[in-house]
Amino acid sequence: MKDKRMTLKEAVSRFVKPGDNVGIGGFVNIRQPIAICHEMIRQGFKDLTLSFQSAGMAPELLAGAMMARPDHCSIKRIELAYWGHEAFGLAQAWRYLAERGMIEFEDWSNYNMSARFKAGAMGLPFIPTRGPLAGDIKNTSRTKIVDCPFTNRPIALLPASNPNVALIHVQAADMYGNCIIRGTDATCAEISMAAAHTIVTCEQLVSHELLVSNPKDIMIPFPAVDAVIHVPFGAYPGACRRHYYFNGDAIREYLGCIAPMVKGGSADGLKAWFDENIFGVETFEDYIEKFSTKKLIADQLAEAYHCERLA
Amino acid sequence: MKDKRMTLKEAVSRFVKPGDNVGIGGFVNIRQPIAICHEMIRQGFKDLTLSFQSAGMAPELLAGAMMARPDHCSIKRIELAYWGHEAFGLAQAWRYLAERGMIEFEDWSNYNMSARFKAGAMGLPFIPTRGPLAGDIKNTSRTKIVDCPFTNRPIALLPASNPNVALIHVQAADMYGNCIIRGTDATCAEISMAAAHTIVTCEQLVSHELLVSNPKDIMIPFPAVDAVIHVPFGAYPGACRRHYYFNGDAIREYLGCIAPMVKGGSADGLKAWFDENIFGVETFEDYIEKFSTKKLIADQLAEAYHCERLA
Amino acid sequence: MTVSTDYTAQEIIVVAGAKILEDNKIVFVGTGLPMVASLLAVLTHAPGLIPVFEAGAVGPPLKHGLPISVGDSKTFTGASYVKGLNGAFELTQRGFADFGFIGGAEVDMYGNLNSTMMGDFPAGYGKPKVRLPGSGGASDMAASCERTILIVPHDKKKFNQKLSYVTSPGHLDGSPGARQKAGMQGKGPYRLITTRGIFDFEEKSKRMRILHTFPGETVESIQENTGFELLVAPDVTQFAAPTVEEVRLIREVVDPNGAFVKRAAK
Amino acid sequence: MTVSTDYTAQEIIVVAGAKILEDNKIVFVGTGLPMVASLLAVLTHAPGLIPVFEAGAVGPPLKHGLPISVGDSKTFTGASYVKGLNGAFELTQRGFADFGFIGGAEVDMYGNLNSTMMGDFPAGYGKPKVRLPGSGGASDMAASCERTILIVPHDKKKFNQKLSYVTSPGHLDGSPGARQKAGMQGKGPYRLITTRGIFDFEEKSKRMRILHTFPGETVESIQENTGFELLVAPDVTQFAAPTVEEVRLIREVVDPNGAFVKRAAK
Repeated sequence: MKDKRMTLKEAVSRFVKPGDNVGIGGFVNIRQPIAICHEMIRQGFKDLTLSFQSAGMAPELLAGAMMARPDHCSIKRIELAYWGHEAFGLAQAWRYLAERGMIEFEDWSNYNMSARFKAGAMGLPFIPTRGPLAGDIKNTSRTKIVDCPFTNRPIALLPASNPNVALIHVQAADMYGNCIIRGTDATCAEISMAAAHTIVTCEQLVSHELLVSNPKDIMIPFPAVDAVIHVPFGAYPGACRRHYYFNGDAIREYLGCIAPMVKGGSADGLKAWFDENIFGVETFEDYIEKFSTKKLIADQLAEAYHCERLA
Repeated sequence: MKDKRMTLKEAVSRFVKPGDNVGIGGFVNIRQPIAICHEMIRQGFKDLTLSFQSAGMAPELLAGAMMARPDHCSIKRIELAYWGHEAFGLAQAWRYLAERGMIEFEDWSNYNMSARFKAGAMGLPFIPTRGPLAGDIKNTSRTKIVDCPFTNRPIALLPASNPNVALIHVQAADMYGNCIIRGTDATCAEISMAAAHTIVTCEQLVSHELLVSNPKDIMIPFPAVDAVIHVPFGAYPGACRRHYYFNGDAIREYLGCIAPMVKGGSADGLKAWFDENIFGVETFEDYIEKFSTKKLIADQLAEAYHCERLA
Repeated sequence: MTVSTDYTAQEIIVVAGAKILEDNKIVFVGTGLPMVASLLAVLTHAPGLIPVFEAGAVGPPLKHGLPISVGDSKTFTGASYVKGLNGAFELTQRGFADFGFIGGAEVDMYGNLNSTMMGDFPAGYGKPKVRLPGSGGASDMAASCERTILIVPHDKKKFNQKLSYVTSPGHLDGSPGARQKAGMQGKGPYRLITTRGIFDFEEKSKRMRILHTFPGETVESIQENTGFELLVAPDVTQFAAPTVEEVRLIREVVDPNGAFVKRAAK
Repeated sequence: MTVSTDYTAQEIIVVAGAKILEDNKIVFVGTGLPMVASLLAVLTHAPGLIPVFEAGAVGPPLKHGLPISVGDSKTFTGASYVKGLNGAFELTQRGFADFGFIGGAEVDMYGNLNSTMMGDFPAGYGKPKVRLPGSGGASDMAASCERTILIVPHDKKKFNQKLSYVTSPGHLDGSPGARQKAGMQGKGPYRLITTRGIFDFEEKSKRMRILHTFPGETVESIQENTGFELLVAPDVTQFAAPTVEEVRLIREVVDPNGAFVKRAAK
């Protein structure tokens, strides 16, 4: 096992390449790799494919960057089940890019995408599922419907998803890349194991001995991980179990910068948001610094309450 | 969720039927459902199919019962990867029954059987794996080799295994059948979810609130379970993480009762073993009572030492 | 049991949804109004309801109130099983979910749902008129739950003979055994709740059928707002308006922040 | 580094096996002598060895000594990852295991292994002459690890042109790309350790080739005890006898109870 600690800047520049298929961890606005996306936007990216089941702010930031600075950031294709923000509203960038025909996309379901990552993680070329046997997903995706050779009943085969790089935020990791996830695992283990490279940010970077004190807590094993970076609040303003609940105001504020563009409005508000929050700062820590301490503490306490946990 | 507590006698008589395919949990002599097998032998069974990846004492007891009392106990078929006892020796009953052509069997590998249970647990008719692509397992089993429709490379398809009843021993359960497993999960979750019915014995039967205090510890969820029985030492003389290490002497002593029969010797020693330890007692608790307290405590302490756990 | 006089369209949907849920059943709950209805059911007649959320939680007691995401931390505390998405969907594909409870933007007479796109299909798939969020877990629930309960806002433009996109298959073309022939499991759409009433799907034809009209609606007014011919149950009744207590529960206990149940403008 | 004069055949296998293991590699360890050799390697030149056990443990420090089962509690304490069998094998199928370390009862010149049955095949499959335990995880390791290391007791009756049953495929029929054509991954058998020497598989023909003879053996004596023609490496050397210290480690530290390394009768 080797020491995989590095800066976020170094990790992104080493492992995210033009044209990459990027697997995004988390679920909607839970444990999304927000800090990694900020750094990708600062460095710029080209012709990416984004792969995820249900996502919120991570693609919203990457796509917003493409809308604000198309010279600097571009997404070519998206393979997804859902892009939105549940209680916080629709994905404005999704509407903008799709309705203008600016990106390719392939619709799947949450289980379809999760199973595709799982197949990739298992080293298999495909996985059978029942999901897309009827309806139009099978018509707009690479699904193949075959007759099961054992039962002779129809079953859908989905191609594995093996991203070039996985972006994952977790609660705790050691320097070798062993990771503990609290609350939903989402499909983070599957995406990490399926991907050629994995960048992990973590709320806590702890000793190997502490991390493995209950080995069954480890959801992503070290061989699947290439870079480990300690980034507290790395999924903010989304939520991260045991650490902080959603900052819905910040999510809505960002969505509010994109919304006018869906109806043909200018990119000025969005550009200003990026200039202030991403291009205008050196690191994600500087972005977090912009929030009031009161609000950060309130979001931490709300989460502690939901988890029924004493500190 | 409903209360699924009952006696072992009741559980076996309700859920194990003649001709059933019986899925056996644990791995070799770790967390095997020994107490359930004792009760099955006391009640008698007919024409069973046994399905497991690697097993030791559980099938050795069931098959030994068939050798000692063929009128009372019979196994028709075995689907397996490995039957033996690792450091404690070969499976004598396996040699006896197979070399005399007394049972049907289908050889698979550990991953093949685990994946077959997984397919059953996922509600799928089959699962692809790479395991049996070459060699003779594909020739002596129901494996189908097909060309992957996405890569055009050969891949093996294995039929799901959905036992009629699963026999599972776990560290802790609540009355609804939610189960915590420590150490290896083996394929217990998969077997339980694949099976039509599941009988669970547990070292500790605890309140629902305590059991779910860390929901991620739960490996088998209540909908997969039909009967919950509190049986301390339920996997003995095999090992159960956090509770007791192997009693190798007891395993070797039992194997020693069967070994002469492989070479044509009499069944007297084996019959005497069953008369003393199973037919001659009312419950598994009476069998455990035959061990010296000193030995039981030593096996508990050895396990606590391996787990690095204070009581 | 005083009847409320100022309930909203979303509030009667929530009350209707809650009442359809049966106690002690396993319900795979989609995001939005299904979450609100499920929590209301738990707090009223179905304390033993077992919700499943697609991010992975099975059977949480929901003691901390309404989750605002199906992956919300509130769904995990005290849950009986927590894995990730594959865990929840594998359990459902195995057949453990009695109900799937899902929303959609467009529905046809066989209970097929669209939550993907509005526009010309297939030609306009790559550049739709309106791009919706996508299936999420809805199409998986539709394919594998024993029965599904659907919620769709009732609007003539959204109740169509032909959908822009079939995201979550219901009774397909209504032909006998269509779901089983396609390889799916479960009996398909069981109830549809709209802003105008409650519907089932007639057993033989699998066509949408009015069961209950909401206050202020009639069979005729509902038919007028539907883009295909509805069947009418022999014994259509009016669904009672929410009580003051139900509305209070929704506003003060279930969704006090209006996360999903939007407040009427003052 | 005094040379031992009373080591057993199993002890030299263990020493040879340990020496072949490279530090910091991920080794999928089968039950029996591979476990003993792996622990000896950890205690000597390969403290960073990362063992994987098929019951589910990845990377345990093995601080409590030799596991007597690959599902032993000793494999879990301090491990970096613990799921069940599917977890361990999926990780291996994904290509994360550098080596698979397995034993067998019979081997052919291409490193194919049998641990299923001795007798007439296929006619006698249902009633074999000798029924062996079965594949366990060996055939999975053989199909998916990057390379495999094999241990087989060297006996003319067990080194055969044709196996009774191919449990764990090696280089198959030795034809170019045979493994890849069959759909397997990894380079197949890398080393074979027997009671008489150490072998590799010649790169072009994939045929078994003598690399090192154990003390007391010659190329000729080994060939005499082999049921097919062996290739001979250009620079065959004698493998050094275990040292007194190595034998002490095996007897006193690694396997003090003789769980797998049987003591010579006094």
